[in-house]
Amino acid sequence: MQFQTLKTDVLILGSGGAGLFAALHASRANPGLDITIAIKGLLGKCGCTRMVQGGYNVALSPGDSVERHFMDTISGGKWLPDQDMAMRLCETAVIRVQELENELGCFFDRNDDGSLHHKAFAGQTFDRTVHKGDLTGIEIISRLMEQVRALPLQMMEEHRALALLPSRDGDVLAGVLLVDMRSGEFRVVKAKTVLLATGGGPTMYRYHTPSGDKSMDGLAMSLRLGLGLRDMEMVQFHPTGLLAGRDTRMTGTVLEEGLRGAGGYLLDGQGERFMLNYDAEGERATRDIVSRAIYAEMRAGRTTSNGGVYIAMSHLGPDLVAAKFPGMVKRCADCGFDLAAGRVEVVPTAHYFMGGVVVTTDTRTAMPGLFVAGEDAGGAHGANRLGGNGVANSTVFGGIAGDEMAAQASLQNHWVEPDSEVIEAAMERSMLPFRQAAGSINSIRDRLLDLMWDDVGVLRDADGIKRAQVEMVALKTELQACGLADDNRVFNLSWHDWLNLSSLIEVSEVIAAAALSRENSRGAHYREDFPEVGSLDDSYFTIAHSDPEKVGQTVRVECQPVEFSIVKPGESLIH
Amino acid sequence: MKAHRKQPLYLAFLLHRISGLGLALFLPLHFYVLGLSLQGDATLDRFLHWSQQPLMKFVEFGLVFLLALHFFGGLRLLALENMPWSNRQKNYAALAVAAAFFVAGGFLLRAF
Amino acid sequence: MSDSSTASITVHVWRGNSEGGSFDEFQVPQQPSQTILDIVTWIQRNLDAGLSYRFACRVGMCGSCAMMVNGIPRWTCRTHVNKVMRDKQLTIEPLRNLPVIKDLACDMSEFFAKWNQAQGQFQGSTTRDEKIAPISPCSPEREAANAAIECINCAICYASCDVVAWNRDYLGPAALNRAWSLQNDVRDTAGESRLAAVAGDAGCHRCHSQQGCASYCPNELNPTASIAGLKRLTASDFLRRRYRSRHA
Amino acid sequence: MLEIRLYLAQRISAAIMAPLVLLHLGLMIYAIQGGLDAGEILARTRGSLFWGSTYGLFVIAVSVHTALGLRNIMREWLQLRGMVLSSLSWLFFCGLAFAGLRAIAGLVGMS
Ligand SMILES: Cc1cc2nc3c(=O)[nH]c(=O)nc-3n(C[C@H](O)[C@H](O)[C@H](O)COP(=O)(O)OP(=O)(O)OC[C@H]3O[C@@H](n4cnc5c(N)ncnc54)[C@H](O)[C@@H]3O)c2cc1C
Ligand code: HEM
Ligand code: SF4
Ligand code: F3S
Ligand code: FES
Repeated sequence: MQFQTLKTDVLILGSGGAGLFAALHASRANPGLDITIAIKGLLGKCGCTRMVQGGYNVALSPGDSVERHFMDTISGGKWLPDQDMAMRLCETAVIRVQELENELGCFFDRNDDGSLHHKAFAGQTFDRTVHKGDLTGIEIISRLMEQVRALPLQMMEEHRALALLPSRDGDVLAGVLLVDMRSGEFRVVKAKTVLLATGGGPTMYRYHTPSGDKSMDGLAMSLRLGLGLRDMEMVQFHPTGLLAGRDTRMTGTVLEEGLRGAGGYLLDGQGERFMLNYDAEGERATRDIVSRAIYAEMRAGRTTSNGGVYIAMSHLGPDLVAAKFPGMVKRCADCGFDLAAGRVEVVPTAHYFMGGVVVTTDTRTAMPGLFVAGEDAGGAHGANRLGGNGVANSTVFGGIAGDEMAAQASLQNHWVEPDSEVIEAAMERSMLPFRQAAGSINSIRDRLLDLMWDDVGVLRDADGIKRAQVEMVALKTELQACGLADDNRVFNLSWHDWLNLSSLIEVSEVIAAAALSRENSRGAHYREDFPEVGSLDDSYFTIAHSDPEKVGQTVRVECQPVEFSIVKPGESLIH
Repeated sequence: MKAHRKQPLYLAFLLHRISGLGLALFLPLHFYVLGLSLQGDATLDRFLHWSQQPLMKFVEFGLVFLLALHFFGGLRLLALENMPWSNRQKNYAALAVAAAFFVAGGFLLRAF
Repeated sequence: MSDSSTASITVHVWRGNSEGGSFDEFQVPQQPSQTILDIVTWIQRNLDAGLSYRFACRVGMCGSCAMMVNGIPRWTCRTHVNKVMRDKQLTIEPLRNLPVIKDLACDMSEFFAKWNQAQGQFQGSTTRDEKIAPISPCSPEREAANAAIECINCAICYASCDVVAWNRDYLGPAALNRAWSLQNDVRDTAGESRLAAVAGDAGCHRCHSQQGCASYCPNELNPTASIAGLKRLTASDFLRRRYRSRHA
Repeated sequence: MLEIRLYLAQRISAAIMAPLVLLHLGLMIYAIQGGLDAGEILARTRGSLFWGSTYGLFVIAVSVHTALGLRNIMREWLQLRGMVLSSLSWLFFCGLAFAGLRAIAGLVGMS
């Protein structure tokens, strides 16, 4: 098959916080470098960094400290985070927020005296979340985007990465195979260094929050390259996603945390409050507890017409609600719901993926030449991510990756030839649907989403997970045989739906295997057959390998003890 | 008209432009008529007499209307550009049209 | 497919590419919660797999999904069908004033090139190693900067503006709105050259206050007011310079 | 900087005209109501420096304003650019100014 070949010093995949920061840092570190950024959508206009609402955790407030931020991150992550990564995150966040303000022009909300405003966010012992109203992500990504768009770099917008290409001997990363979504043509970009920043995104669940372009491509590509992925069982659910029916893309999108914090009620299908049956904190309990409670209500059948529960705010006074949550009220109104005075159906929704590629604190991987940052990288959050640590993670490590890649690419004066067999195989694989008779991709998608939601979701047990594993093998085979109704490769969304689904199934298999292997309940992972947390001192994390080429259950999961390199359970850095 | 143009403030722009264009076309004529006075009072008088006809009255009404429309619309634009923003642009646009009718109507009535 | 959907909507969708195109007609079942983006998705998933369009966040944050709906530019992910449907009919076209890639997806390159041309990026004087400047949120400059800041670069204003259509070089409401926000940012140091950039042949003076931008901006921003601000700023700056050069 | 100059010229000329238009309209009403004929009008304007300079200013302002307004329209609706555009704008300006000043000369009687 035909493809065009290009060359670059630094290749960045993705334009979220991680990708854009990497571009900026690499270019500042060495303006002479040839930098290319390839994105599945338009630069800065896709991915989840834009969707950040709550804000950015940083220890900048008087009285707060990096150590305290670190301790909150570790205990929030149930002692599973890689402590060196978590520390680097908390330390560098300070510089990054100053960089965002002073160099890029972000303006975060201020107190009346002009100092930065820090708001409270769940799971933290100090008010440390800086924000711009409840649209923090738009401010961060817009400022980043306009800076990066002014740089003299190669933009490959609407280019989807299909495969990471090793050298012939498999020792180093040589480049990436992409498809130009606008023309359907293949491109191989040979690069001295590559950053994977495609941002995870658990969109294989019936209800999910991330943007539509995210489909775990980065992790699927890493698996094929033979890299180990850690914490793959850790999928964070947000308790209140909008529920508006199956055929609307609004379903699953986040209704903000603050609604419960302000005193909103959760009601079952009969209009009864139920949270107090689960936790003394009621609706104000943490994300995981509320998600599990709602899920349990749903499973018991006490649901609304669409199969969720209600959030009700009207008892606080519709005018007050409208004044306090204008964005949410408007968003609901645009969708046809009255949040201020009525009830809105909600459901837990898959929000963030803690798992990812095993990396060092300077974003290197086991494959020389490949760097990973942002939601694609595992380790910083362990079993649970604190609200506000997600965007911190992507911007901090994206910047670090940019510095590291620039340094490495500046020293290297040759390119490595990618393995042509891998290129051929990857093109062949992606062209598969054009060689099959048209099939029903919708039904495969629906079944995957339901399967993951029902059996590998908020509450899990061995039987369910095993059931899901069997079904997933079938889905995979069906997808291979499912062709497309339109064979024009130009801007063919249905083709990309197929490719998305392929990545999602491959990663779902790994999530299921990791979930089955962890026989305890930590953070986001809850096993009904193993509800205990397990010994903190013996904390371990999972590492999964898989060969998606093979049919059947091909995932291998190992456990590795957490290295308490900075603090041990029972200890604290704060005295 | 294309749907995105069916919006009061676009219509205000269009009215302003068309009235300006109308005035610009009329102006040379106006100067020509005045210039007739150069040739002597009689010609001018003949013209002024001719312009007393009802049809010409109507044309005159139209001209005054255009001028008033453009005048008030122009004041609105000068205010919009040079004064602190007011959210009542639609009201001002409507006001400009109403005032133009008023002035031109007044002119027409008195002139009969 | 939901069986509660008895009624169906007749949807006319523009199909084609940069060389031209025409309308296709589809029947889509109506649902209680349904946005224009859902209509387009339904067609692509169930009726015509080849339909091209763009979206990402699906909640009005990324500005990728704008299209002309019954002739008016809108964010389709946040536009409920009931709000715009007339007689069970909808017409959906690609955004105006931008080159079409295919069907409902446009090429936004020129929109962002103009953002650059208007110097729509911050230039500060302090670095990441310095403390964040204390700035009162209630100062008039900050209020002006904030009023214009929440732009999601959806190009809806750009599509609504006839000056853009008549004058391909015109920087357009979004880029100028961004420039105005930056001019009011007391931390920014590029004010002078930005002012020159927005005062050029394609700059703020081309605006005729048509106000489609302000009427249709989904985030209720007011580019007209921002552009008026730039007109004042460029004019007073110009007069001041002339005065100075005379009396130097 | 050309655009700023033209913009300012158009807005300033508009601002100058605003009171003059009121004055002119007022005079017309007065003239019509009073049933003044050409002779009576001319009798009042002949030799008046005041009327001469007031209307002179009016004519210059209206010529500038209109030529620049038409320039915008020609540019946007007729897609004219460059030399053609500026020549036509100058032509409008000169034509209007000439015709207007000539008319005033007639009124004031300076011919
Ligand atoms: C609704 C919502 C609210 C959130 N709120 C907060 C919050 O308040 N605080 C917080 O800290 N975190 C929050 N998060 C999490 C936060 O958004 C993420 O942690 C973070 O933005 C991830 O950044 P990233 O750069 O890794 O990925 P993203 O920003 O998601 O970017 C991924 C990029 O990769 C591209 N891409 C994907 N696949 C490919 C491919 N195959 N080829 C090429 N490019 C590809 C995408 O198009 C995109 O440009 C929220 C997330 C969501 C969804
Ligand atoms: C009486 C006072 C007047 C005022 C306050 C005024 C004001 C204005 C303003 C502010 C504009 C700019 C509109 C824009 O660019 O969007 C304008 C345009 C214009 N004016 Fe006037 N004007 C006046 C009188 C006149 C007269 C007497 C004429 C013609 C004889 C005229 C002809 C025009 C034309 C042709 C335009 C261009 C319209 C456009 O670009 O849309 N104006 N006027
Ligand atoms: S100003 Fe409004 S309409 Fe224009 S791009 Fe920004 S958000 Fe969209
Ligand atoms: S629509 Fe266009 S003309 Fe000006 S006010 Fe807005 S930019
Ligand atoms: S899809 Fe992001 S704004 Fe509509």
